[in-house]
Order: sequence, then C-alpha cells, then structure tokens
Amino acid sequence: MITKSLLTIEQVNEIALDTFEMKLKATVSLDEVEPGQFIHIRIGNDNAHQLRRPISIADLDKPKQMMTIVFKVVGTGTETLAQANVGDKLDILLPCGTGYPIDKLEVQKALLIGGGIGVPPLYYLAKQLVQKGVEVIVILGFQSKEYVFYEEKFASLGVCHVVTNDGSYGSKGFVTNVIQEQSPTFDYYFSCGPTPMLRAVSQTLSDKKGYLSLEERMGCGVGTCFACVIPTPESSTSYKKVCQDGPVFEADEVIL
Amino acid sequence: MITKSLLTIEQVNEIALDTFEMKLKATVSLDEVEPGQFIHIRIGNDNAHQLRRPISIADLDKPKQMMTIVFKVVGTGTETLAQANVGDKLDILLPCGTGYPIDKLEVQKALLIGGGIGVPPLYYLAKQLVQKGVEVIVILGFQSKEYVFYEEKFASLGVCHVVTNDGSYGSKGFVTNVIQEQSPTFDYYFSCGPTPMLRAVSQTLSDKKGYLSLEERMGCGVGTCFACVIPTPESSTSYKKVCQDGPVFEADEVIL
Amino acid sequence: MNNLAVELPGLSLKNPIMPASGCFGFGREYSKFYDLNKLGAIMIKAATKEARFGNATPRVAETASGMLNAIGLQNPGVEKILAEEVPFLMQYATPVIANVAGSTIEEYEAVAEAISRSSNIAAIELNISCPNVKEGGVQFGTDPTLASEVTRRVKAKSNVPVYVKLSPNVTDIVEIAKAVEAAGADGLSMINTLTGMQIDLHKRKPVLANKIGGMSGPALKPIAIRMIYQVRQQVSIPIIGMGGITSAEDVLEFLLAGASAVAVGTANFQNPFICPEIIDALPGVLEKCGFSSVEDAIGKGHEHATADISGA
Amino acid sequence: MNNLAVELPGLSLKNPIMPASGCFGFGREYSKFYDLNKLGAIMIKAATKEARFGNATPRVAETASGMLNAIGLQNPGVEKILAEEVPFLMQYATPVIANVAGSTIEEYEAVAEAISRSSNIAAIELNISCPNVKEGGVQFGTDPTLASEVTRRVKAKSNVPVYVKLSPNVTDIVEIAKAVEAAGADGLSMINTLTGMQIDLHKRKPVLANKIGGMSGPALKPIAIRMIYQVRQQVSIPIIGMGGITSAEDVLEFLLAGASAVAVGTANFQNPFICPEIIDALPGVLEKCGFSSVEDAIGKGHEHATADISGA
Ligand SMILES: Cc1cc2nc3c(=O)[nH]c(=O)nc-3n(C[C@H](O)[C@H](O)[C@H](O)COP(=O)(O)OP(=O)(O)OC[C@H]3O[C@@H](n4cnc5c(N)ncnc54)[C@H](O)[C@@H]3O)c2cc1C
Ligand SMILES: Cc1cc2nc3c(=O)[nH]c(=O)nc-3n(C[C@H](O)[C@H](O)[C@H](O)COP(=O)(O)OP(=O)(O)OC[C@H]3O[C@@H](n4cnc5c(N)ncnc54)[C@H](O)[C@@H]3O)c2cc1C
Ligand SMILES: Cc1cc2nc3c(=O)[nH]c(=O)nc-3n(C[C@H](O)[C@H](O)[C@H](O)COP(=O)(O)O)c2cc1C
Ligand SMILES: Cc1cc2nc3c(=O)[nH]c(=O)nc-3n(C[C@H](O)[C@H](O)[C@H](O)COP(=O)(O)O)c2cc1C
Ligand code: FES
Ligand code: FES
Repeated sequence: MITKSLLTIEQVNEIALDTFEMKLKATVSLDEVEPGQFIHIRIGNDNAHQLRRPISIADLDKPKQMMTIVFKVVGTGTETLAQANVGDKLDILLPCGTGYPIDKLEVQKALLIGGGIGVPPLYYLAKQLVQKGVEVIVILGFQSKEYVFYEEKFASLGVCHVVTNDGSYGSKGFVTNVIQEQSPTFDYYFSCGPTPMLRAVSQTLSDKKGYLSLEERMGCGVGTCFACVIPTPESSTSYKKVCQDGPVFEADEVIL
Repeated sequence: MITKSLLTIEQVNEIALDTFEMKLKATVSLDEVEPGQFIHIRIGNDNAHQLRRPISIADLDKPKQMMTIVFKVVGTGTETLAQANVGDKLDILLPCGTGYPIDKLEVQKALLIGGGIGVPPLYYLAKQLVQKGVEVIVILGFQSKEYVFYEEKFASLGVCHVVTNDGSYGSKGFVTNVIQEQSPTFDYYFSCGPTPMLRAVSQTLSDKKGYLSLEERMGCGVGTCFACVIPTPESSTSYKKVCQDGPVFEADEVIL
Repeated sequence: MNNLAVELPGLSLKNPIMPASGCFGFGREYSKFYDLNKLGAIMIKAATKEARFGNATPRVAETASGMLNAIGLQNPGVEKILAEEVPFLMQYATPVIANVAGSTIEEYEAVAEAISRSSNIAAIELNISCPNVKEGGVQFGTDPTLASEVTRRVKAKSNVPVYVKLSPNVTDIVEIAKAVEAAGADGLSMINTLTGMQIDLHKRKPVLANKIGGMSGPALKPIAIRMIYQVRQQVSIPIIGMGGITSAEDVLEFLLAGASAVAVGTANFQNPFICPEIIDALPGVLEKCGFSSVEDAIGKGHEHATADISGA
Repeated sequence: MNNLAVELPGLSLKNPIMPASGCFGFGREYSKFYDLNKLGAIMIKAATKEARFGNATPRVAETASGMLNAIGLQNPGVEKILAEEVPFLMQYATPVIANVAGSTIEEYEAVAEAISRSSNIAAIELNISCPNVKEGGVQFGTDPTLASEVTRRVKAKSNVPVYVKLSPNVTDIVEIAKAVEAAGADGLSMINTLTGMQIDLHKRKPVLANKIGGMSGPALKPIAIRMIYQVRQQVSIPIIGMGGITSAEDVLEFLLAGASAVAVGTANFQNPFICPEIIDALPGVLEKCGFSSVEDAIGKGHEHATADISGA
C-alpha cells in the first residue's frame, strides 16, 4: 500500500556531472519495496511546484531503513532537490508502481540495459538478482564521459559494458550497438531508460523475453489522473498506467 | 541610494505572540540609514512569492553592521520569514523610503505613539532622539497582553505607557485615550501604526506638529509602480508615494 | 449540529469539500489513503458515450503554482463507468456527482440518459468546458446559445439535478452563466481550466502532445474567485467553486465569493490527504474569521465590513 | 555581430528585453540601480490626456506565483509626461515606447497626436486592454469592431509605429489580433493582465479597493505563451511578448512561441536587476539550446523536432 511519509536526507553527493546520489532514512518499513518501484517526491513546501517528481529506488538497506536515489538535474524540480541539505526532510509517496517481478521468473542469466537516469533502478535489481544466484550482464549507456556513474558498483556484480554516445568513455554509440556486437546470451533482459532507447532495445531483442521500465510525465503518481497512460495492443482504447501498472512492463505488453 | 544585498540571519526570537525579532548582519554599510526607513524583503527564492515585504528597521548597530527587525506573522510572507533559520540569507532592498527628519527639527521633547507592528521603527527613532538629548514620552498600543513587546526597552529611554484594546495589559482602550488622559506636552509627535490609528492620532493632535509613518501595500518599494500612493491636499490628482516620499510624512502633508 | 453541512439541489453534503472531476479517478486509489465517507461528495472523472483513449502523452506539464493537463477525456464509456466503477463508491455514504462530456448535443443527451437510468448518481456535472478535445467540450461553454441549448436538452433527459461546469476561457462569464440558468440548470460548477501552453526549449515544440492544455492549480485561483464573485451577483442558482484550492482558508475565500461548496482538484496530486485535511481544518478557520457555519459564510464577501481603529 | 539584436517597425533593438509598461515608471528609479543603456527599449507607464489619480488603495495583492494590480492608470497626463519625464530618458541610447490609454476613441487620438508632436518616442503601445478603469480600456480590447476602430483612428494620428496591446480576457484572441492587424497595427504587444480577485477573509471584502485587478507574474505565463503561439499562426505583424517572464529561459520560450521581443513586468519588483541579468544570461541560453541568435529563435517552437535515441 502506498503511504505518504517523510524521509530524512543523510547524505548528498554529486557522483557525475549534474548527477546526485542521495541517501535517505525512512521512518516507515521498507520491507515490501521491490526493485523497479519509485518514490514520488514533493518539491518544496509551498505552492510553486504543484507536481511531485517520480524518482526510482536505486538501492535499499531494508534492516537499516535506508534508501538510495540517484537523479540528474534536468529542470527546476531536480535542481531544488539537489540543493537540499543533510537533515532536510523529503515528503514522499512510497512505494509507487509495480517493479520487476523477479520472484516469479525462472532466470539463470539476465541482461540489464540502462540508459542515463534509467541506470539507477537497475542497481537494486542487479543486487537482488545476484543475491538470488542469477548471473548478470550489464550494459550502461551515457551521453558522455562526465555523466558516467555506478560502473564499479555494477562491475562488482557482473560483467559491465559502458557505452557513450560520443565515445568519450567506454565504446562509442548506443546500448543497442553493444547488444549487437556482444550478442550476449540470457533468459530475460531488463531495461530502463528513455523511451526511444527502450523502443530500440525491444526491437533489437524482439525474439527475447524482457521487461522495460518506462518514463512518462506524471500527475498523481498513484493511478487517478490518467496522465501517464501507455497504449496496449488489445484495442484502440486499451491502456496501462505507467505509475500504477508500471513503470515495469513486459516488453510486448505495451506499445512504445 | 537603494541597493540590493544579502543580510545574514544571526538570531530569531519570538518576543511576543506571533511576533518575531530578527538580528541581521549586513555586508554593506548601514551608515546612511535613518530612523523610519524600511527594508524590502524577498520571500523565498522561487516564484511562489512575487512581492517583497516592507519591514521597518527597528534598531541598528552601525559599527557592527547589525540590524534588528521585528515583525508579526500575519500571512504567508511573514510566516515564511519566521521559519527562516540562523545562517539563512535575506535578499533585501535597503535603505528604502524617507525616515523621520530628526536632524532638521528643533525638538526638546517628543511624543512617540506606536500601534502594534508600528512600534518597531519607533525604537530606533527613540534611541536616536535620546542620543540627541531629546526627552521622549512613549505610548504603545497593542491588541492584548500576549502581543506586547519592547516595553522595557522603551522604558529605559523615557516614560512609556502601554495600552491594550481589551485592557489585558496596561490601560484599556486606544492610544488616543492615553493621549487624552495624559495630555502630555511635547514639541513634535511621531507616530507609526495602522492607518485608522494614525487618523485618530492626527485628529486628536490636530493642533500639534507631528510626523506619521504610513503603511500601504507595496509593489516595487522603490517608487515605480504607483501601488502605494496617498492623496495630498493640493489637488484631486496630487499624491505622494509611501515607499519613496514616505513612509514618514508630516501629519498635514497627506490625506489619510 | 454539524456546522459544515450544506444543502444543494440533489445534494445533502455533510461538508462542502469534494474532489474535482478528473483529479480523483473513480475513487479507488484515494480510498486506500483515507475513508471516502469523510468527503462531502465525489465528482468522478468525465464520462462520454463510448470509450475514449484520450490524447497522446505527454499529457501534463508543471507551470508556476499550477499545471497544464490535456488528458482528453480518457474514459471507458458511460455504461462501463456505471457498471464497473460507480458500484465501488456505493459502499460510502457520500453522494457521487457524474461529469458528463460529449462531442455533440446528442452524445451529451445519451450520457445523461444512461446516468438517469442508474440510481447511484446524485447529480450531473455537465462539462461544457473541457479544453482538451478537438470537438465539442469547450465550444459549448464559450457560446451562450450553444451552452443554453445543451443545458436545456440534457436537463430534459436527466432525473437528477444538473450543475453546468463553466469554462473561464470567455470574455464574459456572466453571460454564459445567465444563459444556462435560463435554460434550467440547477447549479453551476466553476471553473474549469484556463487554456495554456508550455514550450520545451530543447525539443522546440509544445511540451504537451496536444500542444494546448488546461491550467489548474493555485495560479488559477484569482481568476476563479473573480468569476464566481461576478456570477454570484447576477445569477441565483448555487455555485460549486473550484480552481486552485489547497487549504481551508482557500475554501472560505470561495464561500465568501459566493460558492456554496467547493471542489479540490490539482492539490490531490501534491497531497493525497488534502481533502480530509481541509475538512478537519475548516471549522477552525470559520471560527477564526467569525463564522458560525459554512452556510453563514456563503456570499459574505459581497457585504462590506468597516475598518476598525484597533492598535494592531 | 550582436546576436541579440532585433529589428522591429520603428525599433532597432540591441537586445529583445524591455521593461513592461507600468512596471518601470518613467525609468528614473531603476536608473539608480543600473545603466538604462543596457535595455533593448523602455515601455513607459500609460499616458492619458489629462492627469489621473487612479484607483483607491490597496492597489496590489499577491497571488500564487503572481500578483493583482489595480493602479487605474494613474499618470500626470500626456503633456506633462512628454515635458517632464521623457526628456530624462533621452540621455540613454534606448528607444522609448509610449503606452497610450484612454476612455474614448477621441482621448486615444488626442494622446497619440500629442506623442506624435514629440520626437522622443520611437513607438506607441496602444493599451486597449487595461482592466482597471471603469470606462474604456478593456472594452476596446474585447470587441473586435471597437479594437479595429480605435487602432485605425490612432494609426491615422500617429507618426510612429503602433503596437496594439491585447487583453487576454477574451474568448478568441486570434479574432482580435486579426482585426487590429487589418486595421493597420504595426505590431502586437501581448498580453496584458488577466482579471482576477482576492478576498480578505477577515475584512470579508475584496482586498483591492477596486475589487477586481489584473493578474500578472509567472502564473500568467502559460496563458501568454498559448495566446502568442495561436496568434503567431494567423497574423504576420511582429509580437512583443510578455507575461510572467523571470529568466532568459522564459524569454526563449516566448521567442519560440513567436514573439520577436519581450517585456518584463512584475519581475522588476522582485528583482530590480532582472532586466540586465536576463540580458546577460540570454546568449548562454540561446547557445545551450542551439540557436545562433535571437532572430534565429523567433517562431521556432512551431516546427517540430524529432526525438533522438540517445542514452540520456
Ligand atoms: C518511474 C520513473 C522513475 C524515474 N526515475 C528517475 C531516477 O531514478 N533518476 C532520475 O534522475 N530521473 C528519474 N526519472 C525522471 C525524473 O522523474 C525527471 O527527470 C524529473 O521529474 C524531472 O523533473 P524536473 O523538475 O527537474 O524537470 P522539469 O522538466 O522542470 O519537470 C517538469 C515536469 O516534467 C516532468 N518530467 C520531466 N522530465 C521527465 C522525465 N524524463 N520523466 C518523467 N517526468 C518528467 C517532471 O516530473 C515535472 O512534472 C524517473 C521518471 C519516472 C517516470
Ligand atoms: C513601510 C512599512 C513598514 C512596515 N514595517 C513593519 C514592521 O516593522 N513589522 C511588521 O510586522 N510589519 C511591518 N509592516 C507591515 C508588513 O509589511 C506586513 O505585515 C507584511 O507585508 C505582511 O505580509 P504577509 O505576507 O505576512 O501577509 P499577507 O497578507 O499574506 O500579504 C499579502 C500582501 O499584502 C501586503 N500586506 C499585508 N499586510 C500589509 C500591511 N499591514 N502593510 C503593508 N502591506 C501589507 C504584503 O506585503 C503582501 O504584498 C510594514 C509595512 C510598511 C508599508
Ligand atoms: C488532470 C486533470 C484532469 C481533469 N479532468 C477533468 C474532467 O474530466 N472533467 C472536468 O469537468 N474537469 C476536469 N478537470 C478540471 C478540474 O475538475 C477542475 O475544474 C480544475 O482543475 C480546477 O481546479 P484545481 O485548480 O483545484 O485543479 C481536470 C483537471 C485536471 C488537473
Ligand atoms: C503594477 C502594474 C502596472 C501596470 N500598468 C500598466 C500600464 O499602465 N499599461 C499597460 O499597458 N500595462 C500595464 N501593466 C501590465 C504589464 O505591462 C504587463 O502586460 C503584465 O503585467 C504582464 O507582464 P508581467 O507578468 O511580466 O508583469 C501593469 C502591470 C503591473 C503589474
Ligand atoms: S500519474 Fe496519475 S494516473 Fe499515472
Ligand atoms: S510600492 Fe511601487 S511606487 Fe511605492
């Protein structure tokens, strides 16, 4: 069940250009939280910002009730967030959405494909997979060298390829280039990133089973406003809500 | 000349119900500031609040570049201000308006009449008068006991009468009742408070010379927007601007 | 005695607070946050005759103290809403107000007829002001003749009171309000969103796929207050007010302007508990401002108090 | 080459930033904060034929991300403005745009004639949209026939280009824009304020003595962008855009929507240095968004960029 609570900021670090990692202490239990879920964060405490911002859960320490998020400053909301101080409290809705259903899957080997700010949720996913004995291969795509983060963290969990659009770090190109070059074998793929990337990934891997975590602008974040719908193949009016039914979907469940 | 600068909050105290005293450290010189002038404070640093708030200068320590303001929480702006923390910076315009012209006056004995949040600027005025060898008599009006502040401070400078609307502290009634009962003698009176009070004061003391400090809702605070005009007796279109020509006016200079 | 209660045509409200249409779905999600019995009423999401997918995404954008939306009346169609969504709300002792939309007068009539066959709907909110659909919607709300016609014809098909929801995107809201009153409206609901746009500087095109969307939230409040105040002076049917409400103080401002009840929209997204929080805070705010009840405050901003000369 | 320069009828602007009418007085006060040579142009406070005192106070109120004002065209009359205020501005190499207001077409003509006798005014901003006066003002801006008539007659008396300032308080802004274009307007200035109200909960009456005021500030921006975007698609005379600008990013958004230059109003009150700060920030913002100049960005929000598949 989603609840509203306050998280206390215990640490803020700029871990790559415009990219911040924040460690948050919860007063509510995080035991039910699954990889791929997100928190919906209120920005400021006055009326200037009417909409909350969805940010994925990048890591969890359930016994310590600690959560990590990683976000990139792209506009006023994330900018305000980045300026918050240690000790400040974030008003959040938690846990939002439906994550990666890894407990229901038969998987020995998984391919994780993340792009930009789609990388963070894959980290907690990778940790959970490895803990279940799954072998993980990771492909991370970034704009350029300055934006790369979490490479070592992923490398400690499995093979990790980094690709940058401009080739300033790792190989040059898109995540799909790496998939094509490496042709890795796996049972399931799990991908998160901007929609154009997910579209390319799901086309490239159209013969494989996989899960995509989508990004869409949100209003409520809890399923009431219909801001975040994505069409599904059943009919011309069928849909899923990214905030509630997603953000994680089976690759063929939605029309990108 | 008015400049924009940042003041650092060094202390915030609730000195009466909903009434806060704030000590501020300036980085610019305060030497030119006169009693009766005000600062125009930006609220927050986003777009939620478009208008600055005018607050009088209650005290100054020019060598130390320290300023004191006292304000009552009456709405969202003053509420936000009251929640500021020590170390926070206030974006202000300073010094605004025209103060009490005490250096140009021949005065041996002065009557100071303050109402509610009109009391603070009279304190720096009283100090300056006393320093010039002027004897001061002070009448302070408040709604009720919980709102009374600065009585001892004024009492250390001269005779100080406190009156409350409900009689819960000092005598009961309005400042004008005290004037009528005490019939003090003085050369000039100086008054600050809500317009209805100033109107009553200037009527009661119509045969005396005096100065009034007016309150009016402000836009710019520097004389450009014409939000704060007050009619003057010369003609049907003649006016003064409270933010620039005032807030202090000779009692017969404006039509209340 | 409950000093929050309000009686309106077809609606005995325990308090004047209801979630606004389109901002509360059909109640299921927020029912997990709190007991919907707490609410004065519930305005459910717009219903059209057939299912609609609505507009392409992005459908929302944030603006200063507001937001834009262009959902485009996505809904499963009136029959499905009545069969699958409304029954859930019947467990609550809270009246349901159905928002009726359409592209043609015939569609409006058909939706109103379907609703009138149900016994679960307490009132209709006739949405002649949706700015986010290509056809219908807002044009009915900006032309007094069309507004009057659709009101008259929907009234004829409805067995529950009809509150006509007005668009603020007009030169003269009073003219429209008078037209729908004359056409038989039982009440007014005002205001819907003001059409606006935001442009993405990098993509060099409007943020919303629909380009234009409706602005809601606190930014809209002064416009809503002005329009309600103006309409209250010339029209006598009751008004359900909305536009930027985020606090009990805002509610009182709407009551003073002339609204008899209010709806809270966008604020639900910022704080899912906003409606119950406002309901809890309202008695204190009424008292602080010297009102004995909600009914006592309605329209009181039109009488002018005199200033006092108190020292503070 | 100065990549901020813009050429408009009667106005060679070194940059597209000017303070908006009524928010900068006649320049004296802000000239103490910075060198007015920095500005693209200056829009001075409205002039009427005779001196006006304006409305009673309170004249302003704060709203969420905005403000209401009801100054009521206070000014010393056009002759005094030309004799006592404008000469001060002649020391700056910054064109002065005079805002012309009136209650009757004859008054508008008289003010325009007086201005045309002066050689110090580069252009007229014809204010047919002031919401804060009992007569004239806004009604000329909400009726296409009247708007066209006043434009035509003022044009006939003017020897400088005339920019007609449009009111957003209309159902169809494009209709008004087309009417004034057809009547000979050289350009448009849009938008003026949206009428709103705020009610004092304790005094139980509107905060503003005039009851209704005009809403300006960031809250208004989405409305301004939408209207400029719509008008740009159907009208070819240049637009000076305004409404809630507080940053160089906002300026670019107005350019993309179709404005050729912009005015900054309310933001001056929050930050007296806002105009020079925006001017300094603009080149960087243009560059970051891939524009080589201001001229390059004008209207570019109407062409649709395609998405890319980059990983970030
Ligand atoms: C389920 C989900 C998980 C996400 N997880 C992360 C994460 O872990 N780290 C991270 O950096 N970002 C994440 N994002 C994207 C993040 O929500 C946006 O970058 C952020 O909302 C931008 O806010 P802003 O105010 O800085 O930008 P602005 O552009 O000023 O925001 C304006 C509005 O647009 C929305 N918006 C803008 N960009 C996006 C976007 N890419 N996706 C969704 N809404 C957007 C904002 O929420 C806001 O409502 C996630 C998005 C979703 C939907
Ligand atoms: C020259 C001058 C000096 C002042 N000095 C002091 C002082 O030393 N201490 C103090 O407590 N107050 C003082 N005031 C009054 C103070 O400015 C207001 O109480 C304050 O602006 C209220 O802001 P708010 O956001 O809390 O209230 P809100 O009611 O939310 O404010 C809304 C708007 O109304 C304006 N406003 C509301 N009340 C007043 C008022 N009484 N006078 C002027 N504008 C008002 C605000 O500035 C703002 O623009 C002074 C006013 C003036 C004009
Ligand atoms: C996301 C969203 C969806 C909406 N959908 C509808 C709708 O279906 N029918 C309707 O009449 N109004 C709809 N509205 C308008 C609201 O009911 C309300 O009139 C408006 O948002 C102003 O109130 P607010 O500022 O409290 O949100 C919608 C508003 C939002 C923000
Ligand atoms: C205090 C004030 C006074 C104004 N006076 C005038 C005026 O005299 N003539 C005019 O055409 N517009 C006037 N305006 C409108 C502005 O020029 C501008 O169109 C509007 O405020 C929107 O811009 P902004 O949001 O940047 O303030 C005034 C606005 C304000 C806030
Ligand atoms: S964001 Fe509201 S339904 Fe998904
Ligand atoms: S507040 Fe703007 S002129 Fe005084």
